[in-house]
Amino acid sequence: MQYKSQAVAKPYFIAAIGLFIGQILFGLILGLQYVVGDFMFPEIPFNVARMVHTNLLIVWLLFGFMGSAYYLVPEEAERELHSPGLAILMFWIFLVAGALTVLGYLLVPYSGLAQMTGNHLLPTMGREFLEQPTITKVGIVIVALAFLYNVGMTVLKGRKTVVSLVLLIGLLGLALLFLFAFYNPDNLAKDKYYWWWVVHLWVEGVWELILGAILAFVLIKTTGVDREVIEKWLYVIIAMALITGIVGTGHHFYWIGAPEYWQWWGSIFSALEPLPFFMMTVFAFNMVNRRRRNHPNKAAVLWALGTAVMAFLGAGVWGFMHTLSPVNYYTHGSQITAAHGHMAFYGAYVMIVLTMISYAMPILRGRQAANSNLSQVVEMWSFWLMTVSMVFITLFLTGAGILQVYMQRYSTDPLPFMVVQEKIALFYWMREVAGLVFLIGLITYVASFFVGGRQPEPKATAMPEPAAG
Amino acid sequence: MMQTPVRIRSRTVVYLVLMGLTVATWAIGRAGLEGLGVSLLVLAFALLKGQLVGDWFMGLRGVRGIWRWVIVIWLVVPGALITLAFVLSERGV
Amino acid sequence: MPEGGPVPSATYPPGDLAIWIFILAELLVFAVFFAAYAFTRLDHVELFNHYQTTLDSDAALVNTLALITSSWLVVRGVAAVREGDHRACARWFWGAFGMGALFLFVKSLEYAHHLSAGISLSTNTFYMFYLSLTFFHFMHVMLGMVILAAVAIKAAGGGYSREDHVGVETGASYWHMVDLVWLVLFPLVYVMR
Amino acid sequence: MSQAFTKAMARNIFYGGSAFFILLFLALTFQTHKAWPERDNRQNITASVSAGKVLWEENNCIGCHTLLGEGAYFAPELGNAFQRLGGKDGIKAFIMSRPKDGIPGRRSMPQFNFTEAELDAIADFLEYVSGIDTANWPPNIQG
Repeated sequence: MQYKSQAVAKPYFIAAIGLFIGQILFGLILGLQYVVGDFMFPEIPFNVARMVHTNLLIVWLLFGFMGSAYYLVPEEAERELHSPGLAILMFWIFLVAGALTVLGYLLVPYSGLAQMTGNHLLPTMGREFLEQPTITKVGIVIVALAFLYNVGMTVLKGRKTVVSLVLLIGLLGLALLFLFAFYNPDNLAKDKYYWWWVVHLWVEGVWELILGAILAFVLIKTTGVDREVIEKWLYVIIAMALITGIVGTGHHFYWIGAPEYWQWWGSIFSALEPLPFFMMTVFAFNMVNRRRRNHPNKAAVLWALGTAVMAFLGAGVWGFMHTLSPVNYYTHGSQITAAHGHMAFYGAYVMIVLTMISYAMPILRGRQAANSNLSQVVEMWSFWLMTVSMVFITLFLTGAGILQVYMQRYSTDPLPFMVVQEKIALFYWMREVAGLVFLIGLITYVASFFVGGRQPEPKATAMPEPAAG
Repeated sequence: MMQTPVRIRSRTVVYLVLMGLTVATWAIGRAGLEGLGVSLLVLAFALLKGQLVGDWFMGLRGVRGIWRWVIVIWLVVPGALITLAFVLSERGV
Repeated sequence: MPEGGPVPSATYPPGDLAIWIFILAELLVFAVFFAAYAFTRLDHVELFNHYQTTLDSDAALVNTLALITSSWLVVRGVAAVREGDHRACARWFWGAFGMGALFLFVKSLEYAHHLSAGISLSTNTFYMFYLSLTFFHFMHVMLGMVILAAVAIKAAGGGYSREDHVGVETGASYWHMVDLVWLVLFPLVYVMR
Repeated sequence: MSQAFTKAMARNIFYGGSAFFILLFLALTFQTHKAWPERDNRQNITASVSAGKVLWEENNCIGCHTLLGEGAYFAPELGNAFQRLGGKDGIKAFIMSRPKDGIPGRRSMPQFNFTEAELDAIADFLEYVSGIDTANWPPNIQG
């Protein structure tokens, strides 16, 4: 570790992994509820379990992003963090607020939680992914502001690199766009339109900047390729992401009361959204092929390459599949959407956070650059278990979705929703099994932190013939 | 970067050809001419103009490899699709 | 390069390659829009042919000539800087900028006319395409003019030389793209029927 | 490639391109605001509809259902529930009839114990939603 204050990243990463485990457990409950409808009913109804599943995902990814920023920024800025104390304070505030919110979801009926937290004063609850009580949302804003202040001051006072600048722009956009979570008009068409300014412009906009910056940082560190080259690519990729992604928001405006020209604008621009992800894949492999040395942390390199591939598959290919408005007319709000959502979130954002953890955690735990071979082998096993099972989850949901679309939407004699759900139950069972494998992968991942701790780390080796920079 | 000076005269000839084809296109529209043949002629003018801009103004005629052909491809592929659509519409499909 | 038989020598087109990646992305969008226009027209031939006659092709002629002229002025600007005359380069680029301004002025008159007639993107499919395509292009003209002005100002201040003028070629390439798109857009939307 | 393609130009394209497309997006959003009055059924947003929307949110209905195709995919689409369930009375009867302890082995909506006024508000809200112009989505009554 080059700077003492980078250590504040460690609790963030640990919390992220902890919440990740919670997210997956609730995912398994949901998967079972899909096939055993009364599982845990009425104690934990589906909507509560789903809210916990999605909210934990968002919160642990935010923990991961913040931890990544706290690790990365001092090293890029070449100075200590502006205020490590503030970072630790914010960690506890965010963790406690997050835990209280989740406990509220689980212990109090949702309408009771709305009463307790005064939702009537500023109603923002009860919209997908934004279910948090208004007070929690205010807390998120405060934590985000303190975090941005801390990271921003560090960047301003230190060396300004493209990586830290892009990361900062992404995080700033994340905080600003979240403010639309407080806008909740009675007019449902408007409500939905601006709801997407948070949801889409996060995951298909500013989060891609964060993803790109973290990926660039890890590639600079692990491949030894000239920073200039990597930063150039980073700019081109994120430029393409915003050029396609901003107007690409239109692919959510087809059927929610917005005017119909969005069907054209949305289709054309979102059809190009796979481009930045494709460029990212090419970029990552290119950089690894041009590496000047073999970094001892092979697991981190594997995660980085995995992110590039899976983000392209999940966000790019699975997104493209149903983004054109004539296709989306039939697939909108079906299991196809769920399939895309799972692989895109895993491939792009879960994996980039795990990439950063994989790179930084050995150093944060006092090693030179990497875990022992044994620990890395276990970690790479977890990579394959989780990634392959996620591919299968996606494939099974896609199968379910295709059948659902055909029976419920496309055939000449459409069947009711619940009838169709029973007919495709086999796919949901297979998805649940794949989910169990994912959990085994996750347990393996956690285990990798506890094995081989006393064994030496592998040595870096120089490439026999460094490729031309 | 190319250090060779640009010969202005040939570019000016190209410029005049572009202006002429534009006026011709406009006159065809103004005269109310229509139908498949006319449409495809006008489209051909447009593709030729595009090619002239790509080659002489953008300087692609001095480039080798794939970059030499990007504008050509950009003109030919949409041009073919537009042609197909207009042929189909003429047949009343 | 000799004028008679061109001897292709460069590996990359003039200007910074990054702008060419951007140009390709933009051209791709326009290409998809053009094809979408043509194939949507298939289902609404009568409608498209009817509303096409409500457009002002004289204004479009002026605009096409303005853009072609501006492109030629930009070519002269690039030629000037290759001779080392950065002041002339700035003048040519300002000329192209003026032609761009003329384009915006004429196009704005057309838009004002449509607006007063109550026409919007939601009026019908033809106007949806006409307004989307031309407005998207309109914004490109504005962006192109910003780039032309930036290049002209830097050139006037001696920021480019015979040896180092990649910036001029980069701006020129972008501007030619704006022209190129209009050369296809004009006949497709205003004339072909 | 490294010589032909500079970091400064990539940066300019990032800033310029982003600004350009943000402006374009705002222009299209402006157009959307102009088009909404014709499409979003705003003239039918009564006090009861607003109250129904709050109830919809405070009971996290979106956690199982979809509304105009957005939400969870565990329970039926409700954008056209007004038509599918046979108007306000059908909606109210369905919500009231849900068993408190669920249905063994099957998915079931919870019993929310709504008052008559609350049931009216939710039904009014769903009626309002069914009047939004969604470009003919969903493809059929099954949602």
